[in-house]
Order: sequence, then C-alpha cells, then structure tokens
Amino acid sequence: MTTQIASTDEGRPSASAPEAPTSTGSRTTRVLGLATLVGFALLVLFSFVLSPADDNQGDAVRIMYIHVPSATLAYTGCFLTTLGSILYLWKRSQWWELVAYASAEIAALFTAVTLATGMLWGRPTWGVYWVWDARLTTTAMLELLLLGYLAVRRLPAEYSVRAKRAAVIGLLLVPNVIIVRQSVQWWRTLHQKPTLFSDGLDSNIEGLMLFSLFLGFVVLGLFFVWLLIHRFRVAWLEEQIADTGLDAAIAERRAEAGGVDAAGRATGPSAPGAPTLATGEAQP
Amino acid sequence: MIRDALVVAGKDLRLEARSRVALNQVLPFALLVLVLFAFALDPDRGVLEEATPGLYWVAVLFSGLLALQRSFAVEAADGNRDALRLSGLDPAGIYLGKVLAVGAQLLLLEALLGVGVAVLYTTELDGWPLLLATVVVATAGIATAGTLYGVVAAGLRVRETLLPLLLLPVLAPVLIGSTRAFEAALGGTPSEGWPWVGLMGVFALLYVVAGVLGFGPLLEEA
Amino acid sequence: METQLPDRPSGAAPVVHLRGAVALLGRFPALAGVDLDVDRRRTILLRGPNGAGKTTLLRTLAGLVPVTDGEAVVLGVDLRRDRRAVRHRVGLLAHATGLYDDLTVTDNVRFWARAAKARPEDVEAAMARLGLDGRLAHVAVGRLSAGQRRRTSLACLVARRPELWLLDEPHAGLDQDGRDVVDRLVRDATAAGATVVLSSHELDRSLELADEVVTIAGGVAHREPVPGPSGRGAPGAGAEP
Amino acid sequence: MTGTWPYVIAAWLIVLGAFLGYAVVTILRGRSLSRQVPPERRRWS
Repeated sequence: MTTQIASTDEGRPSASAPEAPTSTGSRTTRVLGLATLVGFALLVLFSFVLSPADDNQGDAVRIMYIHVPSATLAYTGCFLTTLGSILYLWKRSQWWELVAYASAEIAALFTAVTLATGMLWGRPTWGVYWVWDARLTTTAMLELLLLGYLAVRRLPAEYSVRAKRAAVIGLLLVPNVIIVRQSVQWWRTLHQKPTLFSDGLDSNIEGLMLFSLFLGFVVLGLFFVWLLIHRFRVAWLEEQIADTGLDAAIAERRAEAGGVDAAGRATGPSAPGAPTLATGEAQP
Repeated sequence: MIRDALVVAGKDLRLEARSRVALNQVLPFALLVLVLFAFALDPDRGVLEEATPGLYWVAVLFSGLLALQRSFAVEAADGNRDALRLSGLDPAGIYLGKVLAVGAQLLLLEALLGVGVAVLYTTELDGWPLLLATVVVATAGIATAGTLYGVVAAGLRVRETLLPLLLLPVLAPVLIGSTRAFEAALGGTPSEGWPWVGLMGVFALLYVVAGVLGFGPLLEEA
Repeated sequence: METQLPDRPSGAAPVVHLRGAVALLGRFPALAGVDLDVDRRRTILLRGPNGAGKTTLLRTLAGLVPVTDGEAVVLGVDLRRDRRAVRHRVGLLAHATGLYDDLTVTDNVRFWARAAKARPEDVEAAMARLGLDGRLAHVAVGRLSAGQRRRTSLACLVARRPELWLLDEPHAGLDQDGRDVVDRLVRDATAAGATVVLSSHELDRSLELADEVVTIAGGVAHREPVPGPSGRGAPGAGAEP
Repeated sequence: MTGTWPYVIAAWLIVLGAFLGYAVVTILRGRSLSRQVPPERRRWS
C-alpha cells in the first residue's frame, strides 16, 4: 500500500517509468479518474432519468444519491485523519501524516457538500433549510473541527512542528465527533422525536432507487480515492520542496566561514594558519 | 508528576494573586456579558428566565476562554518555553498544574457568576447536588481541553484567533451538557441531568489522558 | 575546510563531545558539522560574528535543538537518542530570561529552583550571591532593568547547581560589579568541578576566564590557541589594559 | 412536485462544481509543484 501512492527510487523498477512525471498523475490515477468520470455520467443518468421519484420525498430523493455517500465518505476521511495521526505519533510515519492531512482536506470538502445538499434537500422536504437534527448538527460540528485541524496544519512552521501539532488535534478528531454526536443526540431526543431522516429513506426503498444509491457510493468512493492520491502527492511534493538541498545548504553555510573567518582572524590576535590544537596541549 | 503539578499550579495562582488579571478584568467581563444578555433579551417576556442556564454557561465559556488566553500569555514570554523544557519539570506535571490553576480560577468565576445570575435574573437555585456536580465536571472539561489546545496555540502569533476556533467546537458537548443539567436541576427533574454529568466526566477524562500524553511532545516543538 | 581534530588521548570521558554535529533551524543548517571536545572543569570561550552559530551551539548542548547528523554526547548522554535527559543537569543563560514579569524576583528564583528540585538554602545563597537579597527581592521582575533581570536569571542558574554551564553573552548588559560577579561565578563553578562554555564579544574579560578559545564561523568550529600568557595558568595576570 | 426540481438541480450543480473545482485546483498545484522538485523525488509507482 505504501508504494502505491508515492515511493522512493527503489519502490519499483524505474524501467516502467523512465521519466519522472511532471504531474501528480500516474497510470493508477488515470484509470481511476476515467472510471470516476464514467461513473458520474452513469450516476447522473440513473439519478435523474432511470430512477423514479420517491413516494414520500418526491424528486428530492434524487439529492440523496449524492448526499448519503458524501456523508459516509466525509466520516471515512475523518476516521482516516485520526488513524493517520495516531500512526504518525506512534511510528513517526510521514506517509501516514500526509494521508491524515490529505484526507482531512477532502473530508472537509465532502462535509461541506453534505451540508449543502442536506439543506437543499431539507427545504422542499421539511420546508426549512436547517433543523437542529442530531445528524445535521454533528456534521456541522465535524466541519468546524476539520477546519480547526486544517488551520493548525497550515500554520507556517517546520514540518515536524506542524505535523506534531496537527497530529494531536487529528488524534482527538474522532473522539470529539463521538462525544459531540452523543451529546447532540441526547439533546435532541430528550425533548422531541428522533431524527427526521429515519422516515425518509430507509422505509420503502427498492429496485432502481437502491441501485442508484449504491452507484452513488461506488462513484463517490472512486472519486474520493482518486482525490486522496492526488492530494497526497501534492502534500508530498510540498514537503519535498521544503526538504531539498540540505547538503547544498550545509555547504553554503560552511562557505560563510571563508569570508568571515578571514575577517575574524584579521582582528584576532592569533596567527593565521592551521588552527589545529589538541585539547590536552593547552593544559598547563 | 503530582509534585510538579502543584509547583506549577502554585506559581500560576501566585501570578494571579500578584497581577489580579482574572479578578480585575475577566470577572467584570463575565458580569458584563450577563448584563448584555439582559439588554439583548427583554427581561419582561420571560425569555431571560427560560434561557438562564444557557446564558450562564455561555458567559462561563467566553470568560473561561479569556482566563485560558491569560494562562498561556504568561508562558508566551520570550524564552519561557525553553526555560520550562530545561526546568526538569515533568511535562505531564506542567499540564496538570496549569489545569489545576485554570480550574481553580474558573470555579471562582462560576461561583460569582452564579451569584450574579441569582441576583440579576432572579433565578431560584435548586437541586444543589446536581448543580455542584455539573459545575465540577464542566470546569474539569473546560480546563483540561482548554489547556491542551492552549499549548497548541501558545507561542503562535495567531493564538488569540486560533484558540477559540479550535476550542469552542470541541467544548460544544460541555456547553450542551452543562446547560441541560442545569435546566434539569432548576426544573426539579435532576434525574434527567445526571447522564450529562457522566458524559462530561468522560469528556474530562479523555482530555486528561490526551493532555498528560500529548503535552510533552507539544512543548518539545520548535 | 574544517579542521581535522586528532583523537582524544585516553582518559576521562569529555563533558562535551561533538563530531560533525549538524543542527537545523527550520531548513537552515545553523550548525554545519561542528567538532568540539570539552573536558571537565574547563572553561571554553566561543567567539565569532553574529549569526555564526554560537547561540545554536549552546542551545544544542543544552538539549534544546535536535542534532540531526553526526555525534553529540553531553555529560555522557547521547543527544541524538535522548536529549531530554541532559536538560536538568545543564544551566543555560540565554538572551531571553524566561522570567515571569508579574512575579517578584524571589518568586521567580524560588519557582525555577523548586522546579529543578534545588534546596531552599541554595536559593537564598544564590540570591545573596547576585546581590538580590535586599530591596530587589520583592520587586516584580517586569519593573527591573535589563541588568537586574540578567542577575535574576543568573540566580536561578546558580541555585540549580548545574554540571555544565552554558552562558550566552553573560557579560552583556551588566555593570562592572555584575561582570565581576559573573567572572567569580565561572571560576567558582569550575573549581567546584563544573564545566563552562560561554560565548562573548567582550574578549578582554572572557579571554582571562577561558582555558581555550573556539571560533565559530559558518556553523563550524575551529579551535585556537589561547592568545597571550593568560588563561587558567595565570589568574592574577588579568590586568586591564 | 415541480417545486422541488430547482433544489435538486442546485444541489447537483453545487456538488459537481465543488468536486470539479477542487480536483482542478489539486491537479494544477501538483503540476506547478512538480516543476520545483527534482525528478528522483517524484516517481510514483
């Protein structure tokens, strides 16, 4: 799995890739990308043309085919972020840290999409854009928590500093979501009836509708993986830019001594020449 | 670790005793918030009485945020992080010490705000065991999570803006839980409030563990 | 470019042992392969222009800056493996004092000493030593002058009784009396078995203290002979020019 | 139920637009960053 997204030179014979790519694409991502494109076309076809309107929700059900998979993937991304953060703190694995960062950003996108589609579904169905439903509220809090993680991860600092700070926050992401969810659920169910979603979708879903939803999961899942790979590689490249040229930097740093050293010696009382002197010799 | 925690907490409380920032600035701010709520929500229509638990905890949250900012502002001085790392203090001890000091200040703040609510909003305080338990676990939650996120933001130029963004979503369960528990206590149905105390207890416990483990690495950065 | 140092003669392990030590500040190699050996009870003077890496070297020896390459052993602790273990045994006097402005001098010295598990009588002694036992003892640090703050952080250092003293420009900002106090502290420390590494631009004063001078430039160290007949061998010869 | 169609269309447009926009930005960033990194450090396999 490690070599799938990015590998060092010895990862695979370079004969298959004689020239380094000038983008974050590779054969895997191109295949995935093509599948995603075809998938989206099919998903549009199924959602709008082939599947019927729902008895309860009417045409608004067509939003569900992207809303439900986005929500699932948003939580998947959030879980990946926590997993990556744990493995970074535990094994010091940069690979996992970058996975955590990449999936947090993608999870933020999917969460935003989930919220937007949820509101646009709610308006025709419930008559309002927003209700303080347990799931909606939890998702909104998830978005805020993710934005906090990303804000910390993007603060300018040395890689290890940024990564460590972000990893501690990423580690707490899933526990926080669980506690938020628990509290919101109690809060809403103590005073009013359970979530409104439950009567929406699961009741009488069948045939083409079920297939459309399933297709939505597959297509958005493919898209998620495709994005994750690209975003991971972008993050990887960002750190590589930061990383390159350490040897050059050391050489440059040492070269400073040349000019300054001479100046220092000119004012200094010691004679120029080989400054070798064993520690013991200076001992009286 | 406990000894180090007491040393650090003693230092923080002594610092507060000498500078009186919490007493002279944070507390008046908290009372001001209570007054502002009365301006915003017409006291004659009963909205204020109904919303009292929520308003109380929002006031605690915002003034607690100020107390936390202050707690890390004193550590943000030049070279202080180095001094702490060199001090020989256990990082977990430093964390617990700061939690204790912040918690002590929050408890004082909550007590005085409680008096303020009772007087200004003419709230009848009832259901004491639940009220006290709620105050204790909610304070523990705010102090433990706040101190952990405080050290993440400490030493950054953007700490004043970053800490609320990080902390307030995290503290949402504490706000919900403490408000519901207060409503239950004041409404005479304490049995509805105790699950919330448990939830906030779990929250505080989670953050104590995270803080004890995570404070060292976070202090180490740079 | 850098000087090849001969291997040490056998004997006690040095307090400081660096070979090709590299330390990065962000991406900048502040130390670009430093070789340095310091024996116990010796006083080393680091000199070099601003930005040469003196402060980073001292912070590295204190276990604050990670060593990314080369060997680095301080007080028998391998800094590349566990740099925290060395921290409570060294005393670093940095440019920034790390004191709490709102606390008094006594509060500050007592807190940092207590943190390092120093004895209470050492706190009193240290404050007296730095001339902080009088009126100043109960003044908030925020109201002190730069020199007085420096004395306060020196008192914190003295109370800890470090095995390795790392002094970054200890004379800076101090009056004549304060500088004399610093010099006496350094001499007493080495006499008591500690080791001192200090950086200074005040060569007149610090050359008298030093057994050895190391020039830092471009993140690399060069050892130099101690100029003149001064040094540890002739403590009385330190007449001001 | 014709009243729901604007919401359905809007939801889909927002989703597809957001996905497309993010994908394009990511790809473009990858391209520009690739130029700044030596080739041996960007071999995906």
